[in-house]
Amino acid sequence: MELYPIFGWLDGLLEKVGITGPTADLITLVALAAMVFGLLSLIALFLVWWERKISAHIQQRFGPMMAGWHGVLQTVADAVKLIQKEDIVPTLADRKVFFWAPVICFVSAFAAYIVIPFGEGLIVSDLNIGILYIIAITTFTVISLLMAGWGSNNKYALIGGMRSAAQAVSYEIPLVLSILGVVMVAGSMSMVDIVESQSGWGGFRWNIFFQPLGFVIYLIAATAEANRTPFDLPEAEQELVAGFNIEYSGMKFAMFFLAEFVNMFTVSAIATTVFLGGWNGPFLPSWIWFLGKTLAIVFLLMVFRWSFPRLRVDQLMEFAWKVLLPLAFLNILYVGVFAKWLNW
Amino acid sequence: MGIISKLPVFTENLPGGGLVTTSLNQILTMTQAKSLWYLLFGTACCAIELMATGASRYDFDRLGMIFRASPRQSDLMIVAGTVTYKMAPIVKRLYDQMAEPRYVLAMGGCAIGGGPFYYDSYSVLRGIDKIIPVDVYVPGCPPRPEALLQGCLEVGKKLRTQKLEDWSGPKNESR
Amino acid sequence: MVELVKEFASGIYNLLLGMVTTSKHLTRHAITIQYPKERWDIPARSRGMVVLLTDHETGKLNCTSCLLCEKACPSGAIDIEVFKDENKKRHLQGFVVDFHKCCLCGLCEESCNFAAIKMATTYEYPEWDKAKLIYDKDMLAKAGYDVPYEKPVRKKKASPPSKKAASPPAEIKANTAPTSESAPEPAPTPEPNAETTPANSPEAASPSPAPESKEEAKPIDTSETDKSAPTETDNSEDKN
Amino acid sequence: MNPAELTAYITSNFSGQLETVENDQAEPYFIVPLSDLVPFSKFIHDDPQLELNYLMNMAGVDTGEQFEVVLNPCSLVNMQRLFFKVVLDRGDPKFDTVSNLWAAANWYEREIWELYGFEITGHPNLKRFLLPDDWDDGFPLRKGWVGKNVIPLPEK
Amino acid sequence: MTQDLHTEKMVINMGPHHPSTHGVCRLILTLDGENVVECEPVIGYLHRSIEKICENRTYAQCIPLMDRFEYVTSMSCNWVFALATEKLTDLEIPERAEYLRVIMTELNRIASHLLCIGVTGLDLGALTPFLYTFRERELILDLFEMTCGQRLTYNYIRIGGVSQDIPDEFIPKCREFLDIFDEKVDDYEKVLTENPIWMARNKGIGVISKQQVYDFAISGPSARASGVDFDIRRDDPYSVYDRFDYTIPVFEGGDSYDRYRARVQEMRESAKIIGQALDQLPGGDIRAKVRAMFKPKAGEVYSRIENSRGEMGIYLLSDGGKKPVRVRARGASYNHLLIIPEIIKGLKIADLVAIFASLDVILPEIDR
Repeated sequence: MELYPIFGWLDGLLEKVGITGPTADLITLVALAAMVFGLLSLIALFLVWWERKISAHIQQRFGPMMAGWHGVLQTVADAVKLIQKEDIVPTLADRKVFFWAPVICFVSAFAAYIVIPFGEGLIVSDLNIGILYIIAITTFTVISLLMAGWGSNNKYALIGGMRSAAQAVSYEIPLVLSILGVVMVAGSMSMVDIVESQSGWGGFRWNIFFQPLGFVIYLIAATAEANRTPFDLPEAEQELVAGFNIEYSGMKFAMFFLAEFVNMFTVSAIATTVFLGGWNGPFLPSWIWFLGKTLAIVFLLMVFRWSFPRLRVDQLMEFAWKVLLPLAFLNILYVGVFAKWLNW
Repeated sequence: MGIISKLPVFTENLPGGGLVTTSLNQILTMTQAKSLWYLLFGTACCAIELMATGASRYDFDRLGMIFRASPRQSDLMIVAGTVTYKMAPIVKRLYDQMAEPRYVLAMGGCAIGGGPFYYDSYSVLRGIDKIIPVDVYVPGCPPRPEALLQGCLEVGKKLRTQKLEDWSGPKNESR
Repeated sequence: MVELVKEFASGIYNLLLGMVTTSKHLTRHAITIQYPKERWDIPARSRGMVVLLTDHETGKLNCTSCLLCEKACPSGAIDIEVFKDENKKRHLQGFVVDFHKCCLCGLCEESCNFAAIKMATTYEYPEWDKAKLIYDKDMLAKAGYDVPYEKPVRKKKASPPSKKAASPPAEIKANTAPTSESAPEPAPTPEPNAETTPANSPEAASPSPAPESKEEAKPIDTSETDKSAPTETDNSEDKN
Repeated sequence: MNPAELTAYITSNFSGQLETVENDQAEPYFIVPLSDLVPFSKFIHDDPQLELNYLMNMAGVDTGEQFEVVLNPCSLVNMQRLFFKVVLDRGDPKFDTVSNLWAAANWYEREIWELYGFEITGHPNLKRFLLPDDWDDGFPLRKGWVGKNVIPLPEK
Repeated sequence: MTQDLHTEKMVINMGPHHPSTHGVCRLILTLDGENVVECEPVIGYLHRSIEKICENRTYAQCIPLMDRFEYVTSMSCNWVFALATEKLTDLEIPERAEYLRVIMTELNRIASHLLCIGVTGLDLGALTPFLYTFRERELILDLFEMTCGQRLTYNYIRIGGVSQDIPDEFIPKCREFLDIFDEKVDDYEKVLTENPIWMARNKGIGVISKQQVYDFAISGPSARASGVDFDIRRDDPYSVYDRFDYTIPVFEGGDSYDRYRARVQEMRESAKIIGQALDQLPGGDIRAKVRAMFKPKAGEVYSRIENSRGEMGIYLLSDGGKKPVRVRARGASYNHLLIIPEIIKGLKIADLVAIFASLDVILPEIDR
């Protein structure tokens, strides 16, 4: 495991106290996990607020204004309130499945962050199969949604869960294929390697300039993966009341809610890493570049959400299989030919 | 109730626990007041004003209120409009499905006491307080959006007067 | 094939157009009224609440307990209790407006010939207790104490201290012929009044639009009534 | 066709007995014998000169003395209107369905059945839909009906 | 082997509490996967017995109740009741009152269409147009409140005229609104009309044929979207509608998309009518002389007007007394809901939502 500055600092601290060996490693890991968790919770809280603000301003209103300055504490209030809420388990629900669904959703959303490079050296663990790991772990979300749909013993929830499973299975493929183009060029699945392969040219040698099609495919598929409008069918409020989370209340709902926003951040972070050159960029510190790019993608996703109607479920499938998939293959062909020819 | 409701029992026994409980109570009720998610549930004319209140000019979101379509996630049930005898069991059931702490706002004359349908009507329930407990009554037919906002602030005020210990959620079996 | 490409291109264009339209609004200023801090100018005609009006000179309610509003109310929200003394004079005993039933239609205001009942613009009166929404005479009078109004033109100001002097003209009785039983008994003979008679014809005494134009009617009012009227309008303006 | 011509056309071409009622509305007005309801409806619906293919309204009426059913068909082809009604037997209110001519009559008739209690022979789907499922309080729109839940407006 | 594989049909209750049933309507759906096999509407959750109450109220008192008969276009409800009584009475309505009625009703038509389009957007997942349409709707409601004091239940159009004259600032404000309105409609159209997702969701969905329009008595924009050129304002004229120059948009597709387009077009036409009515607005009285205890002649009448959804009618039976003997209110949604089970078969739940929204079904009109 490569020890980054923050590791070193923690280790040093522990050595002073007199803790070494495996115990120290364990403490370091826990501390790190807590940090990532805290950071992500902060980000998720911020994103919720930001989304509400953006939607409000698109709609010429103010959004939250009462909690804190311009409502910055709104999400905190929401979270604290949700914790206080009664935790209802429907009488006929499958209790175990019902309980574990939000946990899995929450954990898998956060687990993806182990391999995301927030900046130069700001990565928990640079796995050499990083991108594969992310794709694998984010797919757990789908299982949790399916579990939520099944466990609730509610027909709307069930339809929502089924929809999400079908949707995720369909969109996973173009998503992976679009990333594959980058992996082919970078020659590695490690997130750090992918970012580093895009350095140079004053920090502007980003994959998006070489594979714009791949980026578009990724963005569309990622929107679907994050269950955002126009692909938010699993929880289509107007058709399925609230979709898979219809029976969830209190903390369990908060988990789903936060996981949704964390997922959105995840897909944006991957887009940044894979297509927008990660932390690469001139002048500014690397983490600012990374955060800036990610938030820009998040912003784009938000504008999508507040501009477009929702697709129908069969159109969604058709779009994935008949449009996105061929385009993704086309993209791979193009990358293969040009990578060989131009020797990127 | 979530785990939080057990906290006061715990803190009471600590030294200085009374103060902790009070401030905790304040914080918790304040967050509730700032984040009243309402159930998107309208039956008649008032529902249109409810929608108008959610729209740009009056903007429920400003008060931290967003609509949830599912009763499980909502804190405030705004009964907007006439409730008939046919509808009454459903209103009751929706209320039962809501998670504690939950509040009810009766919007408009019909929900308060039958409104113009009080006399001579064979199908209108004369006041939803006959089936569910109501916290705040907002008169009007339909009330202006501002009046509704005022009513929601009033709900916030009311819930702040409550004590954490009082919230022992009724164990309702019909969920 | 060309069709397909064209369709595809127009699809992309229109998606972008939609996004540009929504993004444009990001830069525009919000139209929200931040309610508890800012308040909307409620139009003067807005119907928010039923109130009883008070004559600021005498400190008494304008109501002559003629029961017209009670009869006009489509939802039966008004309940008036009248006490008849030995001279068969009508005294207002109780006046209840039940906001459980009131539908704020404004028919009571229109039926009133004495500027006694009015729809005020007040809209904030939510209650925690349902029973408090049944407003009795005092509450209605309190709510309407500051509400500006203009006296109906036909009202004779000859004897300002006694409100009973302005008891309902006989025409009203004709108006409500079917139920004349409860129509008010004019105690003193109504003074024949040249300029008011046309307005009081049976047809026009029904909800008539004329007294509705609030702002214009004021000057007429002051000019036509004698010394008492200006003070009264002053009064009501002071209060606002 | 103006109303007078229309009246004349219908009375001359329809074989059954029709009672024409004079009124100052701009539409012909007939009282059709109960037995002729379906034939008359069929005639005005199918006749190429009339083509009253659009049923604007259908209402049950209790005038206090008699039960009636009022139908207001209209033509979207030549924009003519008609007003006709049948008088039902008060003891045994019953009429034949016209919902196979005008599909719109389906719910109109269901409502009449529910609120007035007129029996409708041949109706495809007579089920309660306006009142609660467990309603057992009679037929609310009949005159003189006093329901359990009704509070009458106090006489002022 | 494949014959044995079958899915179980699922019965699902959509409503009465459901965000996209526009009120309290319950649809019992039989689903095969996501496809709707059967749909049975259950109404009556808002049956407030307005018809019965009207029988115990005087004619003037019926009008506030009529406001609640169909609260989205209360002006039309007021008008259609007033029209029915006027037909029985031979009242001479002052011209100014007629113009004011036209202005108010057309404004209300715009408001209603704005609501419909916004809600259609909302139901199909586009939340922003809803907020935009409500923004403009508020401007209209301001005009109403300025004139008659209420935002939704106006009680404005009375027997023999209107209740109050418009205030002085009404005309400039109304003109101001009309000036910006076209541009705002363009905004909604930019977000919705040509949007490929919007088109995919609406085109070819819920096609109503011409024959079905006749059979099921579909009216209003929904009928005109199916190629039936029928508008009561022109074909069964009332009031002063013959003095305005406007076109009636007719589309041939009969699907949700055309119904949406018909409504958008109609809003623009209504704006034109209001402009002309403001130009021609004469002075004079606003109300005919009507006794307080209004009594029409004995007789019966069915009067109808074109409201934003289609034909709105009142059947009125009077015995010459001060209270009506029978009032039956007919709303267009009644027939529109009736046709939904016919046209939904084989489509998806999501289509049901689109059809429901595009037919602009509003429950109070059905339940009364």
